[in-house]
Amino acid sequence: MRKFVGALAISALAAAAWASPAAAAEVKIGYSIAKTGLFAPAAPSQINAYNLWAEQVNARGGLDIGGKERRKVTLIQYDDQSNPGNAVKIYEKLITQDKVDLLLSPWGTPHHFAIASVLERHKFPMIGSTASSVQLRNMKPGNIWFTTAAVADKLATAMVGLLQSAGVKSVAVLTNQLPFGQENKKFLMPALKAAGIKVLVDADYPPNIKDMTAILVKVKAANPDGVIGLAYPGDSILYINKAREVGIAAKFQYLLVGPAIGFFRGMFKGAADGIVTLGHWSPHGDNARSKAFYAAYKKKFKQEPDYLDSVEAWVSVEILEQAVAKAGLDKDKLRQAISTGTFDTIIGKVRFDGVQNAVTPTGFLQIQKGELHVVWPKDRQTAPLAPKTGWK
Amino acid sequence: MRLLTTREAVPLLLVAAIAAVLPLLGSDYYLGVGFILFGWIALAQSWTVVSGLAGYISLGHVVFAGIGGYVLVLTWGAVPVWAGALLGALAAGLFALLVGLPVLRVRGPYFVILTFGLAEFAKYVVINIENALGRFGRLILGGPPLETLYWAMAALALAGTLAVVAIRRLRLGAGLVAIREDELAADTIGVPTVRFKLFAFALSALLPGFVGALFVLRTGYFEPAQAFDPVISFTIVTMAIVGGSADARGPVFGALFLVALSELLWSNFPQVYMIVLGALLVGFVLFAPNGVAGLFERRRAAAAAPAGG
Amino acid sequence: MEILLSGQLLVAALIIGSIYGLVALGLNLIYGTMRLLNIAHGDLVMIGAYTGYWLFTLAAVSPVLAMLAAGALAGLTGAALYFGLFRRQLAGSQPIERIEANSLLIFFGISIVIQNLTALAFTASPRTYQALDTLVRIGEVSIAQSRLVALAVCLGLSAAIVLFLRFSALGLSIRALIQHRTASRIVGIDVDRVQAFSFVLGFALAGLAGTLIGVTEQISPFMGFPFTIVAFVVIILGGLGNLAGGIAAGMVLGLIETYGVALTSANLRSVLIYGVFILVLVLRPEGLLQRRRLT
Amino acid sequence: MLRVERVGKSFGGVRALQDVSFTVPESSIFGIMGANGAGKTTLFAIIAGNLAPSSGSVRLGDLRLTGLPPHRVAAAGVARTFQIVRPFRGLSVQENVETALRFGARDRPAAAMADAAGILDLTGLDGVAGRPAGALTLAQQKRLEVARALATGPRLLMLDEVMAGLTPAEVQDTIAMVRRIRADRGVTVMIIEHVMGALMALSDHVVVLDHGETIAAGPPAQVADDPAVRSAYLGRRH
Repeated sequence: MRKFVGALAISALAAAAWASPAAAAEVKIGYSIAKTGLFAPAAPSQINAYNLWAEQVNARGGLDIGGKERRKVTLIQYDDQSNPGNAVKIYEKLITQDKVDLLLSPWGTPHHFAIASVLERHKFPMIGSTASSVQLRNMKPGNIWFTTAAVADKLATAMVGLLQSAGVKSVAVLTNQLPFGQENKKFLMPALKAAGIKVLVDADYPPNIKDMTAILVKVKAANPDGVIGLAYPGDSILYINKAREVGIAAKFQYLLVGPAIGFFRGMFKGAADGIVTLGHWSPHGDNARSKAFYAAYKKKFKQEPDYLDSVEAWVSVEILEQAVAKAGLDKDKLRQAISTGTFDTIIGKVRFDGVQNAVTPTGFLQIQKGELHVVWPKDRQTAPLAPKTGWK
Repeated sequence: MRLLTTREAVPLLLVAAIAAVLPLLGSDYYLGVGFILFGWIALAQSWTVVSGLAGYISLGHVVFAGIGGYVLVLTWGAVPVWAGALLGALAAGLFALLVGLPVLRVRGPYFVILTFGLAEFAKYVVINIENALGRFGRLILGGPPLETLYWAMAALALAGTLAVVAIRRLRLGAGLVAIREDELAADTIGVPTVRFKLFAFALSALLPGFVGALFVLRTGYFEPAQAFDPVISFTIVTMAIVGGSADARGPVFGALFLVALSELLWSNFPQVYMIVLGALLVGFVLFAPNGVAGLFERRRAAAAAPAGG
Repeated sequence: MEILLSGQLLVAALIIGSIYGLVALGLNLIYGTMRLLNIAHGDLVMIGAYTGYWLFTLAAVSPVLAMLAAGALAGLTGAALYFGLFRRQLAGSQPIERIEANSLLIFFGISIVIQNLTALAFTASPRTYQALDTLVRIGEVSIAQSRLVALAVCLGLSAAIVLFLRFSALGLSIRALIQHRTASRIVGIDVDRVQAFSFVLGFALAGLAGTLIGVTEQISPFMGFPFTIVAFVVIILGGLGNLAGGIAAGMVLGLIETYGVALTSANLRSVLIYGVFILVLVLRPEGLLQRRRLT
Repeated sequence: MLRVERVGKSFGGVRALQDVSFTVPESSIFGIMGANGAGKTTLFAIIAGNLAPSSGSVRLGDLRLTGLPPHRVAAAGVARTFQIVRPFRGLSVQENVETALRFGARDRPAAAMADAAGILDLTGLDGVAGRPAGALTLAQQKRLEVARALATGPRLLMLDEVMAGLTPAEVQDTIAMVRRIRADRGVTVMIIEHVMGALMALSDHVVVLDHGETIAAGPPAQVADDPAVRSAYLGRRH
């Protein structure tokens, strides 16, 4: 028994040692992320963005603290094993044990929701990134903000606009059972009905689906103008493989999450051309911050950023940096600065209304000749929408 | 008989002492660690009732925690929080009673994989129910504060430990151990095996139902794939095997050991933590099937036995 | 419903079924001869998938060749585990129930170790690669070359193994061991050799099947477990230790899954598979425990 | 006290017992003879409730045992030992006995419930009380079977080949032990034994089974002279 108490004591000591101020001058910034478990595959896009940012800030001489001084930043990262319960524990640890100066967001909607109460309890402001749900509007504003422009209800409206502009009269809707897919469907179906777009096939499938042939055979038989796949990365890949095999010929084919990740286009070469996906950022616009981010990311990681997750994460640190430059590290001033400020980011100006991004419109990207272009909304287009023509 | 033997007093005092000391450290972090620790102790003690004493090794104990959590979110807003948690515990116990009769007829390794399959089955059923209801992850805002949850969980850990201590003294405990050793022989000397097994199974589901509800209150979020995560079942088994599952000491030792290990390792070396966990399971099954508690016993026995005796 | 008449669907069902059959065959072989419940079986599938991925990505080796390497690698892992851990267990005087229950826990630990070692080495990021992706048309059915290869290899290999067990001397020893464990020792079968062979062959089959699976599916350190479960369902359906029955059961499960999903919803796939799993275990425990009851 | 009435049992198509009837008198030692596969152990299993008969019934006094689960039969005061020993291996000898003391026959005086020492003494296991049951010799494990059965406080004790595999000296000890069990505790004993001499010496009554049927019944001396027994049983065996 003494051994165990000893082990516990050692672990406490180790935690304390970790937390001890190694370099008092550095700004400690903590976050938790899914390095293992269900969401682990998604996390690198976000971690890369954070690391790139820290490196750039330090190269600039450090983080500008309220215009008074520049201090180097150091990132403290923990693995939450894809478990929101662990994220709660980690943010408590970051705040109370590690005594970090700033927090970055974890990956995923559940994790954002889970830590909201910790932020509230300690009055610690944090800018969210990779989270999206209509439920986020139920959150108490003040210590958490969401950069996303892809909340399901707005997304549904935008999707109908895109479909109508493309002349799509009938669709097949294929939905992954995971929360984001389901929530999208919930708002999309009535919007489609209201717009008079016929739903010829409506099929749900589980996250661990192995073979889509049965669903796609039905889609092929129904021959809709468009296929709306409310999919995640794994099933997006499966969709391309199987749709190509079955020979789905719809001129509009959409996959919710996946095609915006760098490796996706690489692995399919021409076959993925014409696929539409969720996203409101592309390096092809004339935003200088954007181009710089894209180039630096590609140089450091030898791959493209994820047009969704890397971008959201990057936007969150851009906002944080600007808010700290204005307000310093004091939590109350920082909260005030974030709530009221307008920030320059790679997705343009961002301002918050309550917990939400009040500016950025919902957008869509399309793979064209292996590159991702913004095709919606029209005023932000980097290329017009083109019909999908075959699988090459 | 003494009021409490050493092997009964040690786990009880240990749980009580830790519960009393952690809040003195004055940090949410320690309360959070304590909350998790007590959660594991309560789960592992419950597991011990059916798997340690009766020898029906359950690899699906997360199902009870999942049900408890699910009932809590279903009743959220409709009944007071603690009533919801209590209902969660009762629902888990009821579920165990319902499935127990057919499931407990299956023995040995088949029971092990069956419980695993049952938990996964329940998970997918809940996922489909949630989908049909149009719910995709439920947000629970405004639950009790961490201190309250901490004390509630500490009480569950103590209750679980006390339950195992008490059951071992009762006729029920003797009967369950007899079932573990030889079910046919147990039946023949008069142990009502079916009734005892069922009772133990239901009993071992109650606390996990409560723990599951508290887990959900702590994260403020319910999502079936998380609430029914099989890794939880696996961790319970590893804790009980590492600590020893013959009496109430094992789960406390096992949970303490693994929580300490995880605080040391997982946040920085998560894969290493899991590798150590897997290796520990293999090592203990092969070389120390009675766990750490068993190792103590063995050393004491060796010291007491005269040479050559 | 005319969709049920689709040739595309039938071929998909056969491909899945044949893969399930081959994966389950390895598990069944190890259970049948040694009563070891290898819950890490799916992780060998994962190792095979990674082998195929790396050989293709780094050296442009075709999956058809890579699967042999994967089989060898998985087989070596099997040999290491057999001689390192299990041989002693099996030789001891423990009752068979003990060995069964312990083996389950030991393999569970091994599974966790393998998964996380892989995650440590290759990160948890899923990987995919496009090999043998030319589309082949057979009548109205269009199918990727890789899946056609998978079908042919799985069926061919399964058949070969059944023939091997029926007609070769070693195969006959394996069958004898499956049917009468204690008796085969007495009639002079080198039990240790047969066990080692079965263990290695079981692992090798999983690795080999893994390469075939990796061509068409996402590869990740945690991809294996669902295959373990499916393999359990298959061997329980087909009869524990009944190798030919297992191959047939793999096909049946492939059909149930594909047509079940086509008729209802893909959402119900897991409910369907676990439902079958539970029902078979609960309704026929006497069938499963038959061998033990006879003693 | 025990009445077996026209009991039959078949497994699949194979008849293990057919139309077996007899009555065991109170406080007797009742022997059951028969070759391997004659159905003796099956008969015990049916009386103890481990197996359900295909036909017929078993009564203990006024109580119909047939259809009761084993623990209810034990509660009624019937205990059995297993031919292939089934001790609680992980428990000590003492714990084996104590466990049985807490279960078994329902109507027992409170004093009997604390009689572990007496039982261990009677069965000659007092020297190994602390040892794990799995570590005993076969002879000791056979005695433990008897001790555990006795600890359930039975009115009827069924002993299944407790002397098989023992040395002649051990057999003599066991015979003495069985006699003492009846004398000290007033327990009725049914005994299956291959050791012919021992069975004949012990029993007040004997039933001989052959292929599941009763071929002879009566006092040992009379049965031993029965020509059917000689040809069917002894003739075949020797």
